[in-house]
Amino acid sequence: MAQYILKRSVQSLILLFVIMSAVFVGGRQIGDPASLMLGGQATEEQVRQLRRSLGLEAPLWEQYVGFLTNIIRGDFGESMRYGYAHTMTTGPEAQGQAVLPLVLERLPATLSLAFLAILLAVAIAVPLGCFAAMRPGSAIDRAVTVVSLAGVSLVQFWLGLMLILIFAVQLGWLPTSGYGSGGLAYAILPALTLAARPIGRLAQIVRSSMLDELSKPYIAAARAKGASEMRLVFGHGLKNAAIPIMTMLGDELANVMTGAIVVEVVFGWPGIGALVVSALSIRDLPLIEASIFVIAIMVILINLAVDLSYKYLNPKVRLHA
Amino acid sequence: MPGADPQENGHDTAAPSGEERLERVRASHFVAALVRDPITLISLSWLVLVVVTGLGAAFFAPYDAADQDIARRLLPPLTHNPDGGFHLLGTDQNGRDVLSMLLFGGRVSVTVALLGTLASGLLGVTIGLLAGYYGGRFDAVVMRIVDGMMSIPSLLLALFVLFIIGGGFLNVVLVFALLRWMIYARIARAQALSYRESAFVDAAHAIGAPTPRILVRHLLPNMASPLLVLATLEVSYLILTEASLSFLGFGIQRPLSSWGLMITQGRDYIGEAWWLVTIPGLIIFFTALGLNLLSSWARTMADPAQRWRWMKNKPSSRTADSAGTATRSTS
Amino acid sequence: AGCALGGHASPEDLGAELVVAANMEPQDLAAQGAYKEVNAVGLRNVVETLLQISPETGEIEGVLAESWEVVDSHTVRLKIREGVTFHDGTALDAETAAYMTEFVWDKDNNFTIQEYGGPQISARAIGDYEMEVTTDEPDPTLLHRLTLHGITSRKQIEEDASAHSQEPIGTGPYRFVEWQRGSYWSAERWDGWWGYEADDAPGTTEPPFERLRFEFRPEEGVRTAMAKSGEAHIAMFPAAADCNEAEHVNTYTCLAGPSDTYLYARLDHPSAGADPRLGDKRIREAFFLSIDAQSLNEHVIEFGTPLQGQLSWDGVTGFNPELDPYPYDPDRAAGLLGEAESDGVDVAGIPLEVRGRTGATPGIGSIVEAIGGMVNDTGFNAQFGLQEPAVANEIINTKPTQDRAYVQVHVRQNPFQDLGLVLESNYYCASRAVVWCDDGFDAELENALTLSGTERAAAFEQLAADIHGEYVIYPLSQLERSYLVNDGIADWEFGLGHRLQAIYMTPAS
Amino acid sequence: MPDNPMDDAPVLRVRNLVTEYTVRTGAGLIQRRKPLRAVDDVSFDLGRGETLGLVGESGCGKSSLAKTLLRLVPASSGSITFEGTSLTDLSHKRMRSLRRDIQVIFQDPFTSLNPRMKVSRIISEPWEIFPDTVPADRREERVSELLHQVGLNAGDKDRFPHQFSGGQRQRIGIARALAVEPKLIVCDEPVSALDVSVQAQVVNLLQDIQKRLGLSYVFISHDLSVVRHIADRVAVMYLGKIVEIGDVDQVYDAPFHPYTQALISAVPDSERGREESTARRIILEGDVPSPLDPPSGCRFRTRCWKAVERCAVEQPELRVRPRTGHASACHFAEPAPILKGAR
Amino acid sequence: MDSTDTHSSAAATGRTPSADSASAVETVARPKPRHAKRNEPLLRVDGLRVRFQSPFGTVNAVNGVDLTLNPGETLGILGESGSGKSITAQAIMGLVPSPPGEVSGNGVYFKGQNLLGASGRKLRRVRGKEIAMVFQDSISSLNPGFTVGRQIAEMFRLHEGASRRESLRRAVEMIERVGIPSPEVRAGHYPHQFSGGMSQRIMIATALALRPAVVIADEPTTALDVTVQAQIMALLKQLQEETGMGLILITHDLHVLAEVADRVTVMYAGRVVETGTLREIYDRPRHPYTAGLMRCVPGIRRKEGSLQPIAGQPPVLTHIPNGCAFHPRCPLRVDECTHSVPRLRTVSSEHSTACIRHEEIDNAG
Ligand SMILES: Nc1ncnc2c1ncn2[C@@H]1O[C@H](COP(=O)(O)OP(=O)(O)OP(=O)(O)O)[C@@H](O)[C@H]1O
Ligand SMILES: Nc1ncnc2c1ncn2[C@@H]1O[C@H](COP(=O)(O)OP(=O)(O)OP(=O)(O)O)[C@@H](O)[C@H]1O
Ligand SMILES: [Mg+2]
Ligand SMILES: [Mg+2]
Ligand code: NI
Repeated sequence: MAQYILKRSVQSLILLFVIMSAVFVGGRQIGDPASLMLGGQATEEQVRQLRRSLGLEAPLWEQYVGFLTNIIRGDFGESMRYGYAHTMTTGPEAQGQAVLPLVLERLPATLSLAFLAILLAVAIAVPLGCFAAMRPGSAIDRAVTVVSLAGVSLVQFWLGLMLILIFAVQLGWLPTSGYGSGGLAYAILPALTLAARPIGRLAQIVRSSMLDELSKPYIAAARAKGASEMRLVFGHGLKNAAIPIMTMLGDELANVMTGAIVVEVVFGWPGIGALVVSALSIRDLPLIEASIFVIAIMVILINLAVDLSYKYLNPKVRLHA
Repeated sequence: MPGADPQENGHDTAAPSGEERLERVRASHFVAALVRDPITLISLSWLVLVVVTGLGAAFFAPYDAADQDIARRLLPPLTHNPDGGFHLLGTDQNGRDVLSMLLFGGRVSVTVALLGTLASGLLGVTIGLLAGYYGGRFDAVVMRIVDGMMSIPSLLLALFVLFIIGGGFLNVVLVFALLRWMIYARIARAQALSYRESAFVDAAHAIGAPTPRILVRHLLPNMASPLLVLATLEVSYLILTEASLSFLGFGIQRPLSSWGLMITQGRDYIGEAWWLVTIPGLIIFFTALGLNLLSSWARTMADPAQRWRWMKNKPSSRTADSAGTATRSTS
Repeated sequence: AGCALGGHASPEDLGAELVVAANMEPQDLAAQGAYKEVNAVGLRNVVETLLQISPETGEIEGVLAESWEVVDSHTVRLKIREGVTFHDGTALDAETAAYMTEFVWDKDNNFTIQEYGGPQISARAIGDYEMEVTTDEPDPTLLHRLTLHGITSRKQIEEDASAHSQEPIGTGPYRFVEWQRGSYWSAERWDGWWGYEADDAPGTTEPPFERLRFEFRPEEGVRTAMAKSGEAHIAMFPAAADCNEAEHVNTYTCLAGPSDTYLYARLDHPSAGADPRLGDKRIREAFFLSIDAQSLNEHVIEFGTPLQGQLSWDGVTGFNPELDPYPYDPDRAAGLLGEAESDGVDVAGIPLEVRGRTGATPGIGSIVEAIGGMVNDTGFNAQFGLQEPAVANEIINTKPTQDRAYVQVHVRQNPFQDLGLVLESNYYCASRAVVWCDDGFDAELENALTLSGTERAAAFEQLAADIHGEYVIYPLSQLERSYLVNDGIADWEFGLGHRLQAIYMTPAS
Repeated sequence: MPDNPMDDAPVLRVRNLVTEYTVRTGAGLIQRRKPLRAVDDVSFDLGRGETLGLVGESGCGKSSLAKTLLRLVPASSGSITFEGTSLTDLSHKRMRSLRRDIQVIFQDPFTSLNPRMKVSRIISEPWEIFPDTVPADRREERVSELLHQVGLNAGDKDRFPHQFSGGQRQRIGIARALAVEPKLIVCDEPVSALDVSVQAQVVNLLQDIQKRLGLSYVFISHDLSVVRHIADRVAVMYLGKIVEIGDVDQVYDAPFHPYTQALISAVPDSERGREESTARRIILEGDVPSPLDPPSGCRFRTRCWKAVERCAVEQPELRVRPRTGHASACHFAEPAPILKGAR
Repeated sequence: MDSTDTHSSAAATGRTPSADSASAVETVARPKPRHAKRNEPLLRVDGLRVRFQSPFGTVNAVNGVDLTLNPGETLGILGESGSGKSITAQAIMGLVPSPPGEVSGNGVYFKGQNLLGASGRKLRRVRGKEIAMVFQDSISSLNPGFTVGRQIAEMFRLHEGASRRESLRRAVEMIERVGIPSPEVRAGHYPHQFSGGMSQRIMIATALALRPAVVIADEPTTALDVTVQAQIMALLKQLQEETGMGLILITHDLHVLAEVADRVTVMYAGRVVETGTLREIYDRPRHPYTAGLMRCVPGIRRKEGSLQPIAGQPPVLTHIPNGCAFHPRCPLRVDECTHSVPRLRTVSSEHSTACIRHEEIDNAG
């Protein structure tokens, strides 16, 4: 087990390394960070000085090595947006804001939204899918199919706007947007927007994998033992059907983390997604790099968790060394 | 044993009557299924409509979509403009005819998605096919890459790449190809892997068929239907993704238009001109839903066990438990 | 108040907290940020300036400076108000005021405030509560420049400089509480404010709300929704239709008023390095003739007054009443282009791009597209659309090259009501964002900038007239800004500066 | 009755053939590679016109042996000589043309035909690959001939495999194999998936074709009765090894190897009285060990009632009895007439 | 996949359960009062029909099947693939999926009670407890997600409401009883850790857990090798002797039936074509289909000169020929065969057949 985690961690580190290398290469293509950082007013001399202090004058490979070692130290440099007013203060306090804390500060908002969305999706989609699978071809089944397909056919930001107009403005049931004081009411609409797609995909997967399971001989055997339909579905089928469901959940959780980019912008939710968008719009490279890094790590951790859940769900996959 | 067997081979008389009839059912049952399944029929009709009007946008559109006239901006649907022209779906913030924009924008949205699907599909299928068939180191490396890329959320990756190379039609297609090939590669590989072991491929080897022939003539046709089902899904996904990218400013750029761009730009007028956001949003929704329904239907039809369910008009709600309550006939 | 779930506000709650739906998140809340409300929304509630332009009268008045005296063209002396303390308890004296003034204007610090240019400022205390500000060159706008920046705690800068841009410690009626990144920043009423005692304090002596909260909502529709649902008392920059709709609603109204911000289109000119074909006057004139500023203002620029052929309006030093607006004549434009084409100019080959910058201006996308459409209608072949701020900024801040024919639809502020800065940033050869460049013009401009009073006005008027016929900058509109405002606020003075200051708001009783 | 092989030179000569797969163990996540010997040191000869039956329990390596003979999987060591040509070290190119001589019929008639090809394409595909075999203008005719030969109609050639029943599909498979006029056909359980009433049709067809064309068969089946019926000689495999080989009647009537004895005794037999069959039955304990980890010494010793210590140490040789050519690999081989003593 | 230890431990120990363990089970299992009516067989199926709706038409899987099973008896059902054997068994237990299946008929009487049309709850009480089933594909008939012990224990929990520990303990006993060594350990294993033969033993243990009156074994050995098949058949027979249950054994292998069945019913295209005692059917088949089967299946004893196949193919169930379903393949066909479905007619007291020309069949077979 420990060895498995170790092995997976090494794989993940390699993946992270590749991603960050790509980010490095990509990042060098977008122009001179120094003059971007300094804006229109700076003099040539100031630009040169900043380039030197950012290490941009060094040969590329040296920059690359420096970039990676800085990552290892958790140092992604300073934001060009936050604390921008301070970049050029001479003297020892001449620091902008380190970006990693800026990103990490946003993490709870994004994570809570993502998990809430997934929770919502599971709570809605699993029963839907199961009931559809119990009566294939029935009206319920067709309704579930259409509804779940509708869930994956929506433009996210459009849905968000519509939900605001309906539930916040017209009906006045929920706040339009914002983080509130972290109150649940504020999270419902964004989480719902975010959950639409996972609900759809999950319901379909649950339905088809449950249908698969229900047609397997062991279900017939359990029925022959005298088990009730509910027991067949929730007692026997669900655990086996859960393997594809888990895979897809991990997948969706990762997607939800990025779907948050759009949703957070619409709802003014202070997560990493909104941060990425503003960082992109002002080309705040260090902030972008750190955000990608943090999201990548989150996704990798999620995938690892999903893999570990196999062990519990699928006795055939043994994780012994 | 009586000398004369009734038939030398059973095929001639007994089986064919049944079989031949079976055949006739099969040939027509897709059509029949379609006709009997209104939802899918409507989806299909809608998609045909979208594609036809999109391709023939220049012919169908009542106005030139690029034709602006700020004096007649934000006219609601079903109104006439001062010159007497009629706007079925109203005009936008720059006085362009929304219907015409939808047609031209639809062409762009659908083409981007189709090209993206085609490009990623070709790339992915080729790689997946080779990996699955040859296996070994190549396969291992490819699958590592696929796993790696799959675990990077695609929208983020798309944003980053477009951030570097800039938005626009071709770049978006390029990004789609780069981002989605793994999906096809996975399926193609799995399929190739299973067919590689199958007896008919062995048989093809046994008659001396060279590998390229086996890949193209034997494997590919058999992989077609799951890949097509997937591609249909992907088209809908890419239409939606394009909309999200446009929303974030990295999608299609003016003067081209796309449905996503229309919502994106129209959303600032949501209070005064609901139609600018609602209509393209619904159009995307229906198109994506249509594609999804079609793909779901195709998948169902490809699975003989499920096929009949969709064809029945009267779904029964009985479960296995109540099977016993079926009618009891007296003889 | 009735709804348990949402944070719904209503007039009754208003005494407690003012919620503002702002259109963007500040980049920083540093003292220097006090100059631009759009980037550091609400900051002036916490941080005060030495001087300010009164929202009520439009005149310069004292805030932390009780009085001032212009000694000469280089020097101003200010009497700092006594008994003012910062939110951290330290006292304000001339020493601190001088230190902060130098800190903000220090060229090495390269704060964004430098976009107001001008000669280097230095400041020193000449008594406990008396300071002297000098510039190394004559600067008639010096007093105006002193209205831009805030004075914050020196102690904070000395202890933790980076905190100063995140958690401002000022002297204002509200004390900074927290800045929830990506979401809001908030402040609470501070009982130690000097204004309670001073009868010459700006605005009311009674800050009307317990707390202030500035929620960041880049989506216009969401801001409006917040006003409608009562979640926000003030929603910034709604669309025109939402503003009109407010007349029929009795929970909020729409307040709108002119600002010191103007919208214009700037064309690249070969004199600054751009595509030589743009040097052909016919082409430039044709471009100008293609634009129907009148109907743009009427239909597309939802809140704006057309500008009279120059980047200023009545009241700005240097406004030239003689100048006519550029006419709209697409036929002539087409004719000119045809002429140029028959002379061998490849009009369609000019890589013309009409761009706007996302974010700042409501309806900018529509405006840019409308202009793009208009010029293309007369025979140009322009690409048009929006760009991210960083991209757009980088383009206009770099000198054009020969393959560039870039038109930016841009907004600027003119807080001094003085044409000098406008002329300097657009037409002065050494300026980064220069569009047009001429040595003779430079010399005259340099001279004019040192002048003051009517001389200055006359010189600027002349320069404005000179540039008028060059067809480089098309002035489009003096923008208005508008707000959906909860009925709980009876009155609000925002002047041209449009600052969201609680002390200028009067709650309904 | 098939005639005895007239030619002394064997068509196929297999010597010390070994086939190893590399398998990954520890399903899914952590995997390690291990060699799996599916065919272990197998030797036999096959004469012209002769049928060699190959029997054994599931997983004992019958199909692997067949695939190795067809070079669908590479041999790890040993040699396969077909009419004097060594197949094991033939270039891919040469092998491809030689493939025409050795054909194959598979067990599952539902997967061995490409579902997307019409019958005529399936049968004529080899001619597309080797255009000189049958000229283009004769192909149509030849397809009809072949279909007729296997008892189908010429009219069937434009149909797809799924339109046929199992027995008919198997006939198509046979027609495909015959299309290249092979000298040897490897039949891997050709009748196992068929209905019992149809099974006999196919068996008869195979015998019929052999008689007419003088083919040799390697006939794999786990149905001992069918093998007895069709084969001239039979080889019994256990865990990748041939444990007994010899003339069909000799092996069935007087098996030497304990495994063969148990195998034959386990076959239910309707002719025998119930009590008698139960009494004589040798019931083996347990299951076949994993080929990944075969027992030392004699592979069968874990289930053998005769096993002693020696069996765990010493691998028994396949000893050929003089005159009969009947060979078995057991230290304690002695014939036991399992089927004798019936009514 | 399979761990090696499965094999070695299984191979190391004997297959017969020890005498004391068998008696231990005896004391645990409560004796049940059997109130079957006199002359009423344990199980009687009367005119059972099952149809499936499919896009290709109605699949007539079972078309009026009559069966009887007496206590302690073994009834063999013989038929080719698709002849409706499994569906018949499923219909008896009320397990035919509906839709698409539709079950009808005069009744399925278990100890006098009609199960056809009984409520789901009533059926569930019978299933497993009174009538148990052993399936062909034993590995996939076990839930891969739970230990086998838990799956056997489920029987006690479902029907007797036994506690988790108690039911598990009894499950271990059952495992021991079907001859699996070290039952405590094996109870904690997952199905994939068992071989085919082992998992079939587990299935048998599950079926017999509550000492049902009837066990239906649907091709219990088809998927197994002959040597393992022999083990399983021996086990079934032994357990039947111990418990006195009625056994319905479904198979397509007539040799297998010959060794265990008391009576045999032959099915073709969803109908019973012949039924009678084992020796009657095997020695004097009175239906051309049965007779054909006997002739076309080679025996292991000697080399047949040439097999005599039955011509043609079994019918497609959507289009069963009119009249006798076998007539297109029948050498004795006369005109009448194509019109009317022949009913079962008695040949002797223990033998009936559905052929109008049964007297003309020579019984040389
Ligand atoms: N491609 C392969 N890779 C790894 N192992 C394999 C492969 N094919 C077969 N094996 C293993 O080799 C052994 C022999 O398999 P083979 O298919 O030859 O047996 P068989 O005698 O034909 O069995 P059956 O009667 O079930 O067809 C088995 O243990 C099987 O698991
Ligand atoms: N759900 C279903 N829908 C349609 N047809 C079905 C369904 N289930 C079974 N059938 C059909 O019913 C017929 C009888 O099936 P059944 O399983 O009883 O055959 P069997 O005699 O058990 O055959 P085998 O020996 O192959 O197990 C088959 O032709 C089968 O195709
Ligand atoms: Mg095999
Ligand atoms: Mg069956
Ligand atoms: Ni036919």
